[in-house]
Amino acid sequence: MDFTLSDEQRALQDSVQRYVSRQYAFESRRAIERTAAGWSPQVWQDLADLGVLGINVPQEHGGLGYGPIETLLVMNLFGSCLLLEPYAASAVVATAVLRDSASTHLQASWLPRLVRGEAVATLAHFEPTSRFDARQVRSRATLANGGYVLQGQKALVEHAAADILLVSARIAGADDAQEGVSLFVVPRDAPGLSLRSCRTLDGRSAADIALESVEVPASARVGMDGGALAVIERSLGFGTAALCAEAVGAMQALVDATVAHLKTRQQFGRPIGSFQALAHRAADMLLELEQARSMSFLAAVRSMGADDRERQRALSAAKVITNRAARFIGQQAVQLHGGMGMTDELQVGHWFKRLAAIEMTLGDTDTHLQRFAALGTFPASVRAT
Amino acid sequence: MDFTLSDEQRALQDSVQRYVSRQYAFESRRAIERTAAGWSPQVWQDLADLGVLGINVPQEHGGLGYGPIETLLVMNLFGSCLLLEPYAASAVVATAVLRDSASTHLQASWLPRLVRGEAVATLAHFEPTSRFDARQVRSRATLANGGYVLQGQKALVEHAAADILLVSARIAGADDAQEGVSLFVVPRDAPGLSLRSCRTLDGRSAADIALESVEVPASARVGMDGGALAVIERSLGFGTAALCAEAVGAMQALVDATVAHLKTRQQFGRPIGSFQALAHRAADMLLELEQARSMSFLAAVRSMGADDRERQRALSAAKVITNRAARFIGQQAVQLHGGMGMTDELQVGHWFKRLAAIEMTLGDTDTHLQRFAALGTFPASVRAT
Amino acid sequence: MDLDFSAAEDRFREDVRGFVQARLPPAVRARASRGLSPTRDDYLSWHRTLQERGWVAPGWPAKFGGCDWSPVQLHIFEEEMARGDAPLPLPFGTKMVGPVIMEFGTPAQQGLFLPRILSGEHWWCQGYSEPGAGSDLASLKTRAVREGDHYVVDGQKTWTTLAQYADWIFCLVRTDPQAKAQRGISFLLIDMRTPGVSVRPIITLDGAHEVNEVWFENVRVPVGNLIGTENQGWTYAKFLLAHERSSFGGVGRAKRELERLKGVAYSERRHGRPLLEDALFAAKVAQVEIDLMALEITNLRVLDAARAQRALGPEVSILKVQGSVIQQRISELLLEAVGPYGLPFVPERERHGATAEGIGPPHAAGLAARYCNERKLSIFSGSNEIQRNIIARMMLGF
Amino acid sequence: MDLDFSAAEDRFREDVRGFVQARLPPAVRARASRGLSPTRDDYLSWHRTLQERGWVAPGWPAKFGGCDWSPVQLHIFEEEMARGDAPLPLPFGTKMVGPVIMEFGTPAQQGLFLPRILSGEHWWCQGYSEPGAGSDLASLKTRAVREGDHYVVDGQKTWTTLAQYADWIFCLVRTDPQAKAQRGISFLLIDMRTPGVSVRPIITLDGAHEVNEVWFENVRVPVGNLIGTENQGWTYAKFLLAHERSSFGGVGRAKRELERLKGVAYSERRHGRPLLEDALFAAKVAQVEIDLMALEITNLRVLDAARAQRALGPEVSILKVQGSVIQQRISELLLEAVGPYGLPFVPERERHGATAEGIGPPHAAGLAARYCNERKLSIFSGSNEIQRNIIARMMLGF
Repeated sequence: MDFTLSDEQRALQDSVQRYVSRQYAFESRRAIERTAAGWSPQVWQDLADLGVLGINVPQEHGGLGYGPIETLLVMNLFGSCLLLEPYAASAVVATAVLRDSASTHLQASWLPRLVRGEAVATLAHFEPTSRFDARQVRSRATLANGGYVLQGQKALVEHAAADILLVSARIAGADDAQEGVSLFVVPRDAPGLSLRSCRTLDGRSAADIALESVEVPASARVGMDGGALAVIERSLGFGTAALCAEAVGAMQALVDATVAHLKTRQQFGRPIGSFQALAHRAADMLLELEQARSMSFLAAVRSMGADDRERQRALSAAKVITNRAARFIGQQAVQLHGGMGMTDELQVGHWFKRLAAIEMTLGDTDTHLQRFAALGTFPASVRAT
Repeated sequence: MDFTLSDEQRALQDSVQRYVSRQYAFESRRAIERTAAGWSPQVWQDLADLGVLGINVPQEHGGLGYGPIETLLVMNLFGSCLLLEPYAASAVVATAVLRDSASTHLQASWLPRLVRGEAVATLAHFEPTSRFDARQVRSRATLANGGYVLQGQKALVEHAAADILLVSARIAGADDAQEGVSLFVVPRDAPGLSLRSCRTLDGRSAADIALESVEVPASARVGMDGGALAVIERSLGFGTAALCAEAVGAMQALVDATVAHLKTRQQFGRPIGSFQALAHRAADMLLELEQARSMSFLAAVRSMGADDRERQRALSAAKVITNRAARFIGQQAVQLHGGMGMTDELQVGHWFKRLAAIEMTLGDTDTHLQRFAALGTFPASVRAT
Repeated sequence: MDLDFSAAEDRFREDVRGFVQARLPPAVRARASRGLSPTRDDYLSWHRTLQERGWVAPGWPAKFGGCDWSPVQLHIFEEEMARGDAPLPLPFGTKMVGPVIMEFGTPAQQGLFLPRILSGEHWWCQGYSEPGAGSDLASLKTRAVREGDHYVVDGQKTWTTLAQYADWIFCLVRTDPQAKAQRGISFLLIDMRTPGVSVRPIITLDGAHEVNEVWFENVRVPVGNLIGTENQGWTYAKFLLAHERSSFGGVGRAKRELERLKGVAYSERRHGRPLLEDALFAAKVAQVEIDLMALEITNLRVLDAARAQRALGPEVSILKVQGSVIQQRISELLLEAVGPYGLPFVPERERHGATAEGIGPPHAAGLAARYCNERKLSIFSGSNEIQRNIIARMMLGF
Repeated sequence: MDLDFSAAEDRFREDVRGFVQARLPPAVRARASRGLSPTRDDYLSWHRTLQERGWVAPGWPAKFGGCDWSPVQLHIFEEEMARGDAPLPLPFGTKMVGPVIMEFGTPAQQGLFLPRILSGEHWWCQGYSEPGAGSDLASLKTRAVREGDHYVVDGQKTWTTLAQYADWIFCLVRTDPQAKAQRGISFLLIDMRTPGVSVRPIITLDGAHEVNEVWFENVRVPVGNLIGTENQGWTYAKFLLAHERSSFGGVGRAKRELERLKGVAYSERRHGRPLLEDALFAAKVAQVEIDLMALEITNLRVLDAARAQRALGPEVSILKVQGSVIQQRISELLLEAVGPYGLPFVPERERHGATAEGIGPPHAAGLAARYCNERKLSIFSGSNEIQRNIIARMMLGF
């Protein structure tokens, strides 16, 4: 039982902290958001130079060989500065998929490039009808000419402008069968692959993807044929933990901004923080934040666990707590800022929107609450009999 | 659309108000609660003399021929004084059953005696396994010697010390079939009928009842053989509306007591009501109270309605709002009274307990929320197609 | 006690419903059903249609061009307008400055302004809030200095809804800088085309341009545009506040949105079944529907009491709090209903011209923006915290 | 960062669990599993059993008879005690007055009192609250006037937990009536058998006799029973408050009650299926279980920080608020789980002797009383409103 950080972890935290406070102030972020691409390749390169793109990559492929705890530390900071670049999509989820199941050849081709910032990867797994259920895969992969032909649709793929997409498709089984899903590395410009892009609530980009007879070689397959769902689910778990940590960073920023506002804003001749109902609201925000922070630790640690049930329960619990805290803190921060909280001009509304987006990403509250309950232990009295 | 009361209604309200404020102050109630019986036949006689036992009885049987609105008015007052006597059980639910479905002979035998306070009646319908589902009836009635023999169990019958019990039992059908339930007037001292009594959370009494070969004549049957469930359900609806009105009376009393406490109790050199968080809590209590009051009106009016679906939806909606308000106001009244709110000495705790009991009576929140949803209208877009 | 509408009221409802169905342009209805706010032209054309029928300001006395309707009729009217996706006439002319001019204006002011509110010639906006004075109106700083036949106005108003379209603004201005708090404030009508008036958009977090800053720099306003007596503006402001609140609960609009929610939740699928049949989601929809039932009855109770007392009491603060909470709750559930397809985000101004809705099901478009936009409901027009102060003070005597 | 317990800590947990299983008398466990509070004899006999093992005050330094355990060990110890249905040693001696005597007492006081806390010879109670001073301790009125070698104490304390069994009471008394607020208060130890001390029961709304009024009428207390310096009592009281709070979250107890809740909800049937499988009820149980997971980790974080700083910070107020809310929530859900059989109500004093549980399933007995009783958790030891004041002031700087 130990919540302290190692010296290495502190050093990592400090270097990223210094970078984002210098380079990613709110106005810089606005400028990046306003570009057509909506993200900054320069920032991405800087992150590569800082080494953070290699946090989840083994040293043999040029990474730092770290894991979820270090990911949590940088995601805290990225939540606080509202990083637009696709860190969780590429450097956490897609990286984990390649690291944990790709062939040596694929790993050697892609992981070093991801670490150096030369390529961005994203997982294209969810589909228009899957809602939050990772098992729903209707896209199909058919063997042909020693390779595969992919057919189907992918939904709301984060940062679909990535260089490579990790596309899941079914080789066998019913639409929601656990077995029968394979995964392929597909270049974004592969013939037959088309995107419909949009901006999302939080200023990022996503795309629905159509796969029309997209041909991929057998060597592009990631992991066992038909057995990809396990590694996908596990990698999405790393993504969930990262998302919880990002939310904590954004919520901490909102609590800080709100407390500062309550102390400075005057109304009826006194700082509005001297009104007890508002001070208590701020106390409740802090309380929710601290519960979410606790669960972000649990999510990071358990995301590495070998016991699937315990891992999934912890991740679902963390997402439930995070989602609830995100909604409460987001809404109350806007509320306590009054009219100013409603404006695009203040960062408050942007944190609010990112938190709302996090609620809708990788499982909403009901989904995780029900998964947690379904994985629940029966009472000891029942277990005993 | 009119929320005003008629002169007659005002007069009824005034006379009962005068009576309870003179005769049913908290100390008088405590004395009644401490008696072995736990209720006062004298108070019951006084209520008969005031005419209120006849509110739901037609004039031809000596009653006032009023209905749910007048019932609401007196239940408000009974909630406020925490009346222990079984008004809703006898003068609302059991009375409605007899009035709406008993033979002329049974009506003439019993309704006038109920009105005059010479007899008390109660419905013995729910069973140990029925939870809040009125359709669950496992007790059986078998034809024998031109009459019936009853066998089974009844649960938590309110004021089972009544003179007559209206006992439901199944002549046919599965345990939860809508058809096949009959209803019988059974004297409390009928051979084979035994009680296990207890006090309830709110200082009242209830009993589980065992029916072991209880013989009743055919003339004791209330309504059509096998068709009693409809009138039982409808009468329980009148009871639900009455309960909502009683809760409003108790909640109003708690809001008044809490506001008075907040204005007088000093802490840190000022009345604690000057602390904004506490004043806002009181405002929220008032808000919940007014929503519950609105729904108690709706419940009373709709309980008479001919459209079953609309009637049940309104009653379930009213119970959901009432239960939530009862919990919030009850808990917050105790909380805002601090330690004193925890004592048996103050009436606050007794209102709190009665409200908690009301939550558990005639359907808890989840039961009614789910019934409401199940009776829900589909969206117009779906209805149209 | 009778909770049903009378036969006459039912007939009246049918009238209104039929009128909306017959006369609302399909394009306006289509925009509303896509969750878009009415455009300037939508407002104006519908205003003129209502004016033909004499229904622009039906709460006004007949002698000023109103219908003398009862509070219950007005309630039915607004409910049917919302139900039919018709733009609700903006309140600034008909419910705010209009009643003030009727009560406190000179015959000349009445003759000039009231007909033009009805005709739609004058689009009004409200100049109350200032950057330093959100809920605390008494601390406002915009000055008006008398110079001969004019007041010279300097200062800044903010959160001015749709000021970009407005012809006139009614303002609270400080005419006596020495006087404390509410004293020394006057109520002034200002032509937005007067030199020195400028409007700067405020973009809200949903990307919409709905509110504005209005700046006054050496703006010369004829003294004839003063309402009532100088330095008595607070009296008129309070009168206005009491009138503004008659539809505070937003019941009609909430009913419309609830219907939309059920439609979306019925067509969304979870594990192959309609989301509306998922136990948890169904319970949430049921709960908000029940809350709305209660609010509607409370609203009718308040209207019934107002009929007797000819004034709205502090109970409207209950309607405001509960109404905003319910509308916000529905907007949350709408967003929850579409799951991940709540993410795509197109600001309203870009959706107006678009032929397609971007990615995701069409019913999901705009839900995230709506959710963001509706956070304002518990902030503007007196935040819910201020409303709770009012309830505690006025109804509980704290 | 490591959220798992060390192998040594796991072994320690096994030790404690084995000890409780082996040594807790079955009758004591049976009463607890029926939801009854421990009797006086349950407390005392278990106290003696713990004392044999040296575990009465394991947080104390070894030189005073404690075990020098780490905060994590103390956490595990209390969790296992709760899990095994063992009575938790009352905090008044071991966690409140004991540490004060260790820190500020004279060697004579330490020699007299500390061994008797450990042996169980002295049952302590706490004399802080007064009728006029609930959360506002600074306004207390009980007076102590020096007369030669004695203080003469007059006044009244209230909400004194289990004073009916207590041998000694530690009190805050006013020794300087001129001094303002916290100044002029002293910390005094009083033998409950001194003439003039009387105890009057307060019956709480669940019918229990758990708290009392303690009256002092001309009570002569030797000056040797003063802790530290006259008029410096506030210093010692604050020290005590900081120590009292180490198990504020009640995690161990809440885990035990959650397990009970699942057992009850599994055996209750709704529409023929276990209530625990009903979607709405399952979601409520899941939510409180998740909240409890978060609280446990926050609690461990606070203990981890305390290990470094050797003191508990204001974060314990978060534990207090969230811990009370979770425990109250579990008691609500237990009552909901049994449906109408939550109604039967037998006060605890009548259940102790009874052979049967009255009507309804045995697991339902006492749930209503428990629900009522647990309302105290958000009131006593500093109400949740006071805790929020502390969070706002100490952690947010308001």
